Amino acid sequence: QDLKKVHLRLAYITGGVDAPMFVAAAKGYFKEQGLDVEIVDGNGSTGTIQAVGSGDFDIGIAGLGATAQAQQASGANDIIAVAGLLQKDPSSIVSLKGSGILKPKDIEGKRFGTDAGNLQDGMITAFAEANGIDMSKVETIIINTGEQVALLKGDIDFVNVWANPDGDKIGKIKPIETPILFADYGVNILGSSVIVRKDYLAKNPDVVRGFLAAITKGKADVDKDPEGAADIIMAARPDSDREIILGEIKVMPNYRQTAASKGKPFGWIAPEDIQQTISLLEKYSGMKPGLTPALIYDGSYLPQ
Amino acid sequence: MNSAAESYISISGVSKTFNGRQGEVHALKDINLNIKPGEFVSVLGPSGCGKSTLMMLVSGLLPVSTGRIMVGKKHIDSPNADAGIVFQQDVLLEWRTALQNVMMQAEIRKGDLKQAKERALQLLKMVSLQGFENSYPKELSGGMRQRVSICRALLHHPPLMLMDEPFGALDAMTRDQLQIDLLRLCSDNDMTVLFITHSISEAIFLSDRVVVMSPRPGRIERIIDIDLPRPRRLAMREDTRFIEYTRELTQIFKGLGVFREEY
Amino acid sequence: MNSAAESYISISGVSKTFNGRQGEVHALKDINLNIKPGEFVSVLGPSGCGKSTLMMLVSGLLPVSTGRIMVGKKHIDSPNADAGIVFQQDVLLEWRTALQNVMMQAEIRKGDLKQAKERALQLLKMVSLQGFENSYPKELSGGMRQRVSICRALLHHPPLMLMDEPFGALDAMTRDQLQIDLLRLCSDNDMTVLFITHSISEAIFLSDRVVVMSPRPGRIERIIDIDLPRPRRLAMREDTRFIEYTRELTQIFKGLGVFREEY
Amino acid sequence: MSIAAETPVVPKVNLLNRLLAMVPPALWSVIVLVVVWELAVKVAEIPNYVLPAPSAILVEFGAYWHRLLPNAMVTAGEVVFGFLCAVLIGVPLSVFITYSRFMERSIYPLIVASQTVPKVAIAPLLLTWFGYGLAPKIVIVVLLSFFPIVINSVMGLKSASREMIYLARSMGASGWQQFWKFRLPQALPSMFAGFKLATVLSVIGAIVAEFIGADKGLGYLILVAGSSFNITRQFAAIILITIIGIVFFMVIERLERVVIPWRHRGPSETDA
Amino acid sequence: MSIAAETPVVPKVNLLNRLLAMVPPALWSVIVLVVVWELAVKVAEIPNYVLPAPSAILVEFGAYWHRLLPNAMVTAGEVVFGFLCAVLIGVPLSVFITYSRFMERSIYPLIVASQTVPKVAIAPLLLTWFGYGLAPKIVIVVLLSFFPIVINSVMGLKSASREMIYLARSMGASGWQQFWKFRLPQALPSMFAGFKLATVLSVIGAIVAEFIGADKGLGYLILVAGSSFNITRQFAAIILITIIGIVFFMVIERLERVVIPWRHRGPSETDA
Ligand SMILES: Nc1ncnc2c1ncn2[C@@H]1O[C@H](COP(=O)(O)OP(=O)(O)OP(=O)(O)O)[C@@H](O)[C@H]1O
Ligand SMILES: Nc1ncnc2c1ncn2[C@@H]1O[C@H](COP(=O)(O)OP(=O)(O)OP(=O)(O)O)[C@@H](O)[C@H]1O
Ligand SMILES: Cc1ncc(C[n+]2csc(CCO)c2C)c(N)n1
Ligand SMILES: [Mg+2]
Ligand SMILES: [Mg+2]
Repeated sequence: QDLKKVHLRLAYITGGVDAPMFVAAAKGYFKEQGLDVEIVDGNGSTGTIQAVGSGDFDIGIAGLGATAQAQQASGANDIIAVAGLLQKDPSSIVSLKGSGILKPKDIEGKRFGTDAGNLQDGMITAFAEANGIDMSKVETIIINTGEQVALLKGDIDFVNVWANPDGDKIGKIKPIETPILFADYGVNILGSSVIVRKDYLAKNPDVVRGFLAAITKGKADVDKDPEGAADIIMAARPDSDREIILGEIKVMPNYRQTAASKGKPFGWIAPEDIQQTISLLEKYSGMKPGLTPALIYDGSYLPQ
Repeated sequence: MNSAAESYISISGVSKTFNGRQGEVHALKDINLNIKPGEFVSVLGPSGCGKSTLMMLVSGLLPVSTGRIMVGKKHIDSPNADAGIVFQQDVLLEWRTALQNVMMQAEIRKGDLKQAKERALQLLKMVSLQGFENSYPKELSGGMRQRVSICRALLHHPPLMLMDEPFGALDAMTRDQLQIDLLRLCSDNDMTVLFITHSISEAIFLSDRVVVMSPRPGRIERIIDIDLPRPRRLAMREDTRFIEYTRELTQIFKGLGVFREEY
Repeated sequence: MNSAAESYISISGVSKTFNGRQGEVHALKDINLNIKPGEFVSVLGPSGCGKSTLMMLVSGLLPVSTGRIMVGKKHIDSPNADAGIVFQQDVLLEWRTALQNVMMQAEIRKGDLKQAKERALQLLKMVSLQGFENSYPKELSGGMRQRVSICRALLHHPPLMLMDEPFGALDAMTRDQLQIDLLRLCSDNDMTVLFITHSISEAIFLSDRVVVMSPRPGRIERIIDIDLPRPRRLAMREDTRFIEYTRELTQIFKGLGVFREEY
Repeated sequence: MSIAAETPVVPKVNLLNRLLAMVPPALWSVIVLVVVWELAVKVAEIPNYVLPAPSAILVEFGAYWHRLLPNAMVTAGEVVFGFLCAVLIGVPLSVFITYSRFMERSIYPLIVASQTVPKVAIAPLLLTWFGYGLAPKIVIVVLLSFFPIVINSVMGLKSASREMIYLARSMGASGWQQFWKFRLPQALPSMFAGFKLATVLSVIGAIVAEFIGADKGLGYLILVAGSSFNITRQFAAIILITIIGIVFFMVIERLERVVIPWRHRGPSETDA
Repeated sequence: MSIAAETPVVPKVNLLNRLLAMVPPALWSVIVLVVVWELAVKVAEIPNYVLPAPSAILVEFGAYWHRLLPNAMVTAGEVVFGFLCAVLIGVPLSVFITYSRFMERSIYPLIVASQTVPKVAIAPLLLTWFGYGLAPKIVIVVLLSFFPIVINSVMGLKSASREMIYLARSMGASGWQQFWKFRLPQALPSMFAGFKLATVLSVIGAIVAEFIGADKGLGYLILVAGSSFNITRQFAAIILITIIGIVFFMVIERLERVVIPWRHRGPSETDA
């Protein structure tokens, strides 16, 4: 049987968010679609977009926000997303128990530790504006590495990290307040998506369709049997931490879809969500105007 | 002086200027000298007069500033690899034993290494270094190092030997012995020798002709033919003719004005 | 021989063994020698017999294997910084000019640098290096380098001079001149000198006593008192007593069996 | 083969050398690199966001120099200051190591360890100890660049010949004088090789430090540009980093020629 | 001051040295480091997630050695193979640079540039050219470690004395022979200093490469452990990296003694 070789590059090193791909591979769902998928860890959305753009990988997992920026800032208009795997941004305000940060407005007068890139992408500003926070009353300290350590040590009062798994990791060491999700307060940037090059898509529509069908099947299995999915990941990535992976898998349903896409097939992205992402990026990240949802997302390859 | 036609080495109109930090140093000026095949010519002169420089020019290791040097039929405009050279400093390679230093000559020339090794051991024995073949240079005395470098220069039966004060670090007795040995090797192998020394008696004893140089800029002051029979014997040094030559050369030297007053 | 009591240098029962790659080399064996203050003692001996080693022991730069060396009232178990040393190799620092190399002695000893510089220039002039004060070692001839190292050793008016073949690279004339100069400096400054040479006539001309060493393991073969008047003059070398000493020393050397047959 | 001038070079490359010597060689290579790069991007159709063309970078530089330059000054400051600290720490350390076999054996494992520890992993420690300002950046620059200074200085200081040390001792030179007047000048060529290596590592160190945490500097700029996927701007910053590196390297090389005038360079000057 | 043995050391540190020499010095320093570290963590109450105590790391090592070891082998393989490639590239390159002034001037800017470019920035290019297997890791190791080999080899090869080159030419030595029989042996001490620097940089290179993209190796393990906030495991991996570095460094040092037996080390042996 002639399987089509497909190189898949993840957004980051393997995490619970990637479970559908690993399950699809382990259970032969890719093979059913005539595909032989090799899964390779990534080191951030940027690297994955570049790797797909240069043709070194056929399919990639990258943030939709990053993909939009790539088009507008660097002309990566040959890349398109075909599914949204993580539509609700886990980005949140995390603080230690007793910090007094219970609602957005509470960050005023507190110390904020963040990395340069995160600050620059403007979402904290968007969050502040949407919630009437005066950012001039927040003391910002730039730390690119070790902001979580700084939080634990009390050098800073809050950080802007993913509620899961990062908030969980901090919570394992010291109790934290319930994370304040940006997405719950009017600021949502679409996260991990399946991206391909447009010319690859044109030449191999069935490959992409098959791929999406297989991971949709995989995702169903993951939801049914999180433990089994964690075992599959552990078999493929023996150095991963099973407990963390399992935790991620279990919270994933909270982030897979937004209010607008709820009830739609796995991976389908609502146009208004894309529009919000574009608007936020244009307004707060200095993204060039002109991008439309159709230029970065095509949902027609998802299983019907 | 011999004519250029029958000569093996012909040095014509040669001068050499160094561009030192102190400006130009005129080391040699207008040197003309012809040496016949098989001839043994010594160069005598005060320290710093340009003897070593002359040898380096003949070896082709330094370029002349003006003039022309021929060795055999060859115009010397590149290092003349035929010659065997004993440099004023011994230039032993510290990472090689005495024997290995001598053998370098054979390794570079890619001859029969086994045969070369035999000759190397024989030469080292000739200069009384048996037992030190495997010593490293830093384990040898100054004179021993110099003797190793002499063996190295002789290893490949060179038709031409260029020797810069080769016996300078040797005691009178060892020196006598090596002078005899050198003369034997010369006549056995028909070697032409340009020999730099600061010993008048050594120059007379060894040479067919002695060239006396004057100091800066180095010029040829006089050339003396040494009309003593060969083979030379150490006893000849008591010979009246020998003493006469010694006196003559000493006189020439005094005439150079190298000398200040005694106190 | 002098008694140890009145001596400036006293060497008693000294031996020296090197641990080379070839196993042990017995360089010196049972050396006993006393040198009076102001005395000029030369050491003669075949190449490799241990002359340089003896000097290194007296300087305290090498430790004795057995025995004991005293200089002045001091037991030599560490480098003796009072002495002025001329090493067999010239050991000039390539990054310093001739003058700077000489001045090193003063810089280390931290005397009056201006006065030292004056003396340095005077010494360089004495050895006919005027005009080369600012040359780097690599721009100097072999003999010129050696003369710089002599100046360096003399700079600080040392009460003791240790000289290892200091005139080895010099022509007969320059050498004569420097011998005269050295003797003058000795008598002017009451220097004691241990002088290593391979020239019999140089040893006789300069010395109060000549020590003859035999080869490996180096031992003192004979000590000859040179009973010639001071100040010495070059003309004395024609003196019958001088010629007699020469003959005697030559004889001793021959007796050492350094010599093989002539061919 | 011919010995043409006072300074005969190794003959085979002589002619080629002379032909090429008409254009400053450093410029040559840069020109070649830029042309090849531009062509490669065009011909191989490398996407702009993988490798921007030099022309695009130049345009970006023109448009953004008002931010690039001040950030470059910050990074250059860290590089130079960190380098100087590395010299001030590395050279004395190498003296200790040279003079004490015990120091040598005992300290090398620690030094090697300081090199192999990923700096990112100890970032929290550095932040704890040195705060969030300039200090941790300098520490990282020093950590990265002092090692070649130590290794090469030790090698140079140990290469003093036996004879030279005898000479020094015969003059009664103190340990300090032996070091200062004999060993150090002798060691300078090796030390400068170490310094040259350190210049480059200082630059890397400053960027790594800014990656770990900074709010200015070219490393910071690379991160920020990355977060908005401005690859061209990233490369503009990288080019500036490289220029800082090359200029610093060449300054040290020039300094070497001033400090070691007696040392000739290359086989071409064996008889100058 | 006394000259006691055949090999008098610099007197002042003599006694101390002899006292301390009874325990292998390399062990000493490690013991001291570990004890100070353990105490510091305990006394200063440094949280485990900032700096785990050696004892905790040891426990982690015991619990996880079955994964640490295979990953360590992967990294060690990259280090050694990359290092060897760096030698094979760096040494010939240094020969070119030594023999051609043009090469020297023209190629140095490019080499310096190759050093200062953040490796993360060229990761996409490496991916395109070399894929995502072993090859790009080796390339990064080579990129990081060949520079000290080049700089130090060039310095060593250029340090051949005028006299030695005259000797070589007088024998009619070809360029190759001059290099192989004269310059190279002379350059070995500097070259080995370069190799020692390269060992450490190879280790850093392998880790950086694994950070950029890998699914095995100690660098990958650090990333994975970091993503699950397992700082103790990170440090267990870091310790292993350091051990690889130290062992590799010591192997090259041992090799140096075998290859350069004529070279004595340190002032203590000036008259051995
Ligand atoms: N560092 C050393 N290691 C081993 N052997 C050595 C060392 N130094 C000298 N020797 C040996 O000791 C002996 C005496 O050497 P020394 O240099 O004292 O001779 P010398 O009388 O000065 O000879 P020359 O007149 O040739 O200079 C020689 O056989 C030499 O090989
Ligand atoms: N590389 C150089 N640069 C500048 N000047 C030099 C160089 N080599 C030699 N000289 C000068 O050339 C002159 C002759 O030097 P050379 O070495 O030929 O003398 P020499 O006759 O061999 O003397 P010696 O008997 O002392 O060895 C000297 O004045 C010396 O200073
Ligand atoms: C799939 C996935 N992608 C990126 C990160 C890294 N990350 C963690 S929080 C955050 C937002 C800014 O701090 C980012 C980018 C992750 N953990 N998992
Ligand atoms: Mg000479
Ligand atoms: Mg000697």
